[in-house]
Amino acid sequence: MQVEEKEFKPTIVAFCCNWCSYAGADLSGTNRLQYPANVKIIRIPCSCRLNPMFILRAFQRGADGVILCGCHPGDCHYTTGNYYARRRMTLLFSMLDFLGIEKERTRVEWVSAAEGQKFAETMNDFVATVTKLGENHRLEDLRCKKQ
Amino acid sequence: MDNMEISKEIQRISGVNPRKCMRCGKCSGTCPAYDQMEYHPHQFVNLALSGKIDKLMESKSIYTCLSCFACVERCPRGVEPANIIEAVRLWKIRQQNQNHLVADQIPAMLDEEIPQQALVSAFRKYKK
Amino acid sequence: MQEAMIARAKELLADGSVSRVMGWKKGEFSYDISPAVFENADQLVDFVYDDFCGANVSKYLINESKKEGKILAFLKPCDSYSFAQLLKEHRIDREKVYVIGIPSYGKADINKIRAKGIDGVLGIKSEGTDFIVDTIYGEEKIAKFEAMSERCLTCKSKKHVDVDEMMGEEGEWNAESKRFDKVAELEAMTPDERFEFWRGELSRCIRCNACRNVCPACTCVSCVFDNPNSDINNKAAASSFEENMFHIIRAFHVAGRCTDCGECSRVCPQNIPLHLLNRKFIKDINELYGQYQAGANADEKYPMVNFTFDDCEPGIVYKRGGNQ
Amino acid sequence: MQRIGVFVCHCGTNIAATVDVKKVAETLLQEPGVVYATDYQYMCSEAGQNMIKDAIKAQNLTGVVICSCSPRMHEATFRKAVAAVGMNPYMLEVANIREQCSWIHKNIEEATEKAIILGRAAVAKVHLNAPLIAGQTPVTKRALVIGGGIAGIQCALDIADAGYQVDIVEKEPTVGGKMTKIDKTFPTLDCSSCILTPKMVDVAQNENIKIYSYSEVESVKGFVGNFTVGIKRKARYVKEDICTGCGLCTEKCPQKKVPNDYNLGLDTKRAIYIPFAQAVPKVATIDADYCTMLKTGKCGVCSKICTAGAIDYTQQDEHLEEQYGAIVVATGYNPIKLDAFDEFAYSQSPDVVTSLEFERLMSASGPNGGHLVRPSDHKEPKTIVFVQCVGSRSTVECGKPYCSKICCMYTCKHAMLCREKYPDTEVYVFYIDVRTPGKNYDEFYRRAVEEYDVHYIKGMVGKVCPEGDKLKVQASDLLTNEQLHIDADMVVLAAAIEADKSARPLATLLTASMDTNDFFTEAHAKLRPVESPTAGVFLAGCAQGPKDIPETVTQAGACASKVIGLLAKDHLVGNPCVAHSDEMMCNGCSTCANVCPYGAITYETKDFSRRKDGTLMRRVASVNPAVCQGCGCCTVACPSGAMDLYGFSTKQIMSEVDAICK
Repeated sequence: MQVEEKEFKPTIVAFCCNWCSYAGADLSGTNRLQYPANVKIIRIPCSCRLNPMFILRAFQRGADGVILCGCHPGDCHYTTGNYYARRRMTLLFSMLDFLGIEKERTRVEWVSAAEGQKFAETMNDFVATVTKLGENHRLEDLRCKKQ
Repeated sequence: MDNMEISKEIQRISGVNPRKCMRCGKCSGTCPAYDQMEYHPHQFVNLALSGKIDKLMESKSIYTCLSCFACVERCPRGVEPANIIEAVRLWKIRQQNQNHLVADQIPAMLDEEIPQQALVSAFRKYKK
Repeated sequence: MQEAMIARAKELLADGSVSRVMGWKKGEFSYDISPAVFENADQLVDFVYDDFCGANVSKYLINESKKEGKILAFLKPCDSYSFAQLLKEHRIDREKVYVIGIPSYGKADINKIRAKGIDGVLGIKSEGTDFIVDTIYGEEKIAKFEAMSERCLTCKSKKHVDVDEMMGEEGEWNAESKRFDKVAELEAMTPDERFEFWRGELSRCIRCNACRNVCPACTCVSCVFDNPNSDINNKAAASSFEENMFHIIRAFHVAGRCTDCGECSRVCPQNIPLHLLNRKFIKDINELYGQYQAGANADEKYPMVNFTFDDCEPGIVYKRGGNQ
Repeated sequence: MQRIGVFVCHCGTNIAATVDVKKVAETLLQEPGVVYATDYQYMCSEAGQNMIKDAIKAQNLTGVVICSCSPRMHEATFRKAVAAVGMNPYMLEVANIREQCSWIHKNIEEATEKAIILGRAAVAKVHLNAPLIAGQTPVTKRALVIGGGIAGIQCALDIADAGYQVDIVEKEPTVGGKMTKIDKTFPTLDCSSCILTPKMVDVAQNENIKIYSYSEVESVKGFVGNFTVGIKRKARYVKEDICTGCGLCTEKCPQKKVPNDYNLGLDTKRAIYIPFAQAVPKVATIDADYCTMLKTGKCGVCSKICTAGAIDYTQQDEHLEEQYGAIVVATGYNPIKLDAFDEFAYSQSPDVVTSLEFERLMSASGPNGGHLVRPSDHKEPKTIVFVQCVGSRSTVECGKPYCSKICCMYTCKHAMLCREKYPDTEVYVFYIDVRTPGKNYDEFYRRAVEEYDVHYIKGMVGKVCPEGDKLKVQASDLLTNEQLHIDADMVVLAAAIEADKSARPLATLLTASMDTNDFFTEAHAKLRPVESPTAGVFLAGCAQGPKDIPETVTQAGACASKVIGLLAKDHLVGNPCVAHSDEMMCNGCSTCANVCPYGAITYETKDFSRRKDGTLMRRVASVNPAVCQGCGCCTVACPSGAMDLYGFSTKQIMSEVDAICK
């Protein structure tokens, strides 16, 4: 009997701000630039809408990587949103690292509405990184009693 | 070390970032020893940036600089040209260990009159 | 000290400048001390202030300052930081509180005393570098550095902020405090070691909410974990989101507001070093955004509601800290 | 439970070629709450839209999910369609299965699976959607222009032209601003007053424009379309409506030693004064700091002499409140103080002047009637040295890090005028770079060099020493690599310009954001350059950043058209996807207000008393939906989760996350 070897396909959640990165993602589609299908995008109004709870929830429900894309600093549609997002994510990622979660599973990239190319490249790179790390278990069961 | 590396080292020692210079020339406009110099304050910065630091090293200009710090005081970008000169002078001094005291030679040259303190400080200064 | 405090409290009650007193009283055991409000001079017989009085009373002042009349509060240095932070968040009506700053030279940790085999504790007093513990078996002497709680050993400040009056001597900010050493030690481990460390610690959590209830930064009228609109108030399964992420979210919510009073770890019945999570945030904030002490400055914006145009990028996390 | 309809679009073959649309529709029909699912060639076509409308009616749908192209493309189209049959437009969600799925994937199986997941996330979100109704607020059809310089004047004239009322608040006794002080304008060299004065007269005579001169804004409440502004009219001790502007008092006032601001203190005026002949309004003003009557109660000359009886020593500051729909900030600039630049001897020698002072010395309305003489001894200067970038492009403390933009051109103008009027004068200009982008600007600069023989020297002046009646100038010439020593008669410093000091407190009143240099920031640096991020606040002139007259006028015009666009509306329809606070959970800690870029959050102390607990007053946040733009920053800052965002609620996003990670 042949054992079916299943290739690991990570689940990636990408949060994109409505004004720059979501449009950048659309542009990479318009230009037919490929990136893996396991990236699923959630539209949020601004990177500052990203509550750390969303990231933790995604990991807890089985995501293997979470990426936030927003306007470049200085270009935020709401002028200052991404500056706050930047601080929040820096501290959150540092904390996750502190808890022993692989830091490569989380990422922030600034992608403008014109950077379709960058969006696709970023996603390809991120998927490759997370694929290498393998499945995420740590955030799923950080507090689970030891067996 | 090649010139570029030495330039980098000079930047490190002096703490001067020559890229901040916007080439206004105010440093040379303000320099009281300008006419006695082969290279002028704005050129110090440029030489440190372009890696042609050897020219400055060999020039007497580094000893004509009065270290009055007028250029440092007036530079609108906070570049501090005089600090480069300070660093180059220091560099020259550090290079001198090549032709200065080697411990083995000391006994033969030793003059009983030399205070011990002077010897110790000479070693400190020229050893590496 | 205790007698002087009671005397001063009586004075203030008598002349009508305050109508209540916030302090501490004994519980079932002498080391089992809890914050208490005394309504009149007679009740002050129960007032106690000794080396077991580690509890931070600032949180109680939120509700107390909403009541009629002024309350007298005795604040230790760390309580005063929490108090000032709460003022900054408009949680306490400053007009309704009369603050007397009292020095604190380090409080005893009953667990450490017990670990030394000292039992049947009846009371404690300070004598130079030692604690003299009164027990049913007689007096025992124990060196302070062996019996003092961790947060006091790494005390950040013996100086108060915002007091109306000082009793005893005002102290200094302690720049030499080693409070981040343990965080640094963890940072130096490999991610696997860190993960094992935290898993070992956090798996003991019984979700009793003691840390949340005692924390002077966790003062929400209603916690996000009790908020039906947050979609995380799942009380059922042990593997629920809330169960797993509680401590990360709690630490994040108090980031920049936590004064590092250490109450969370003091009250944890499972002895989880929860303060390390908060200290990690404080350490990161200090290193990335400049030195900041919550509560120290009434006008300063706290780091999570502030930014500079050239803040570091989140990618800095890949480069710094941690062993990889 | 919602009744959700799912509509999957083929987009010709754009989607259908890589996504099995039938399978997507079939699978999504199995989702809880989905009662109808179908697919169609072109959902956005009229037939497609009718299909949606019919299904809503036939199936009694309460929510709709469209799996199609990006919501940035057709969300508005579909919202309109569902609204046409009575469904709330915010009960619709679009799953992006074209740009973010079919176009980027080749494998049909993968793409179909992803499309299903995206559809599932949209369905999960629609379950939590609630009907949203965009708020409407009326618009007060009147604009306020703060600052009566050329920016304010132009903007007010353009708005008034469109038939709307405009009030100008100017802190000086007259409108006109800096341009009144300028002699000639580059690059045409026409007389500044000659082109400005007619505009000032227009402003005075326009029925739609009201000028509050010698006044300041002291409070701003409200939001776009509905501002209430408190204006302080400073006491000028002259009844504005009675004074005829005859000027007799300004000649008879015995207090002659008042520094004349109009000439930047280069000469003096009387304690009662009209700034200059063309002032608007042409009304006298008493300088209370110098008036003997106001200080000692003994004088009253002006009152005796005024036949109209306009003088009123008992006048008090007046405080008004007015309603406006839009506010234009045109607070302008000032040259920086040069006291910290010792090397240029500005405070040591009267013959070292700033460019604006030089402008007055050259002007026919200036202290010397336009005859250029040195302030110290009134001799004609024979050698003049101009120094550019004094304090501009400087990262040290006393300077400004930005380029002041106008200095290159006005210095060129000054140099040219000197050479033209006094050909025997030697003129040196020390420059770092000569920046002349602008129509006919570089030609103008070349003329100065080539035709007027102005000595342009690449280098900077290091120091200026007054010695005898000369100014010893020591400078570098970087091109010849030598140090120059010039004996000058006058030195003119092109001082950096900075935002007016009144701008910072005004920004606080308006909750408009500013950069670190105290210039107002625009809503978008490229695409919304005349709007402030605070809705209803617009920017004109140097308040936003250094600019010259043509640019200022252009910007003021653009600003006016934005204001007109706002005032032309009877109602403002808001974006319903705004933040809202649950006051039962709110701590009143101000964290949300601290991160709100729009100042949309205010606090009030509310009574939460319940019988059993006695009185309980709590400070709680409330969001003004007309001001909130819906970024959601506050929702994350809020520790208790009291703050949430309509349309992108915490629960909705969580449900999308769950649907995707399942």
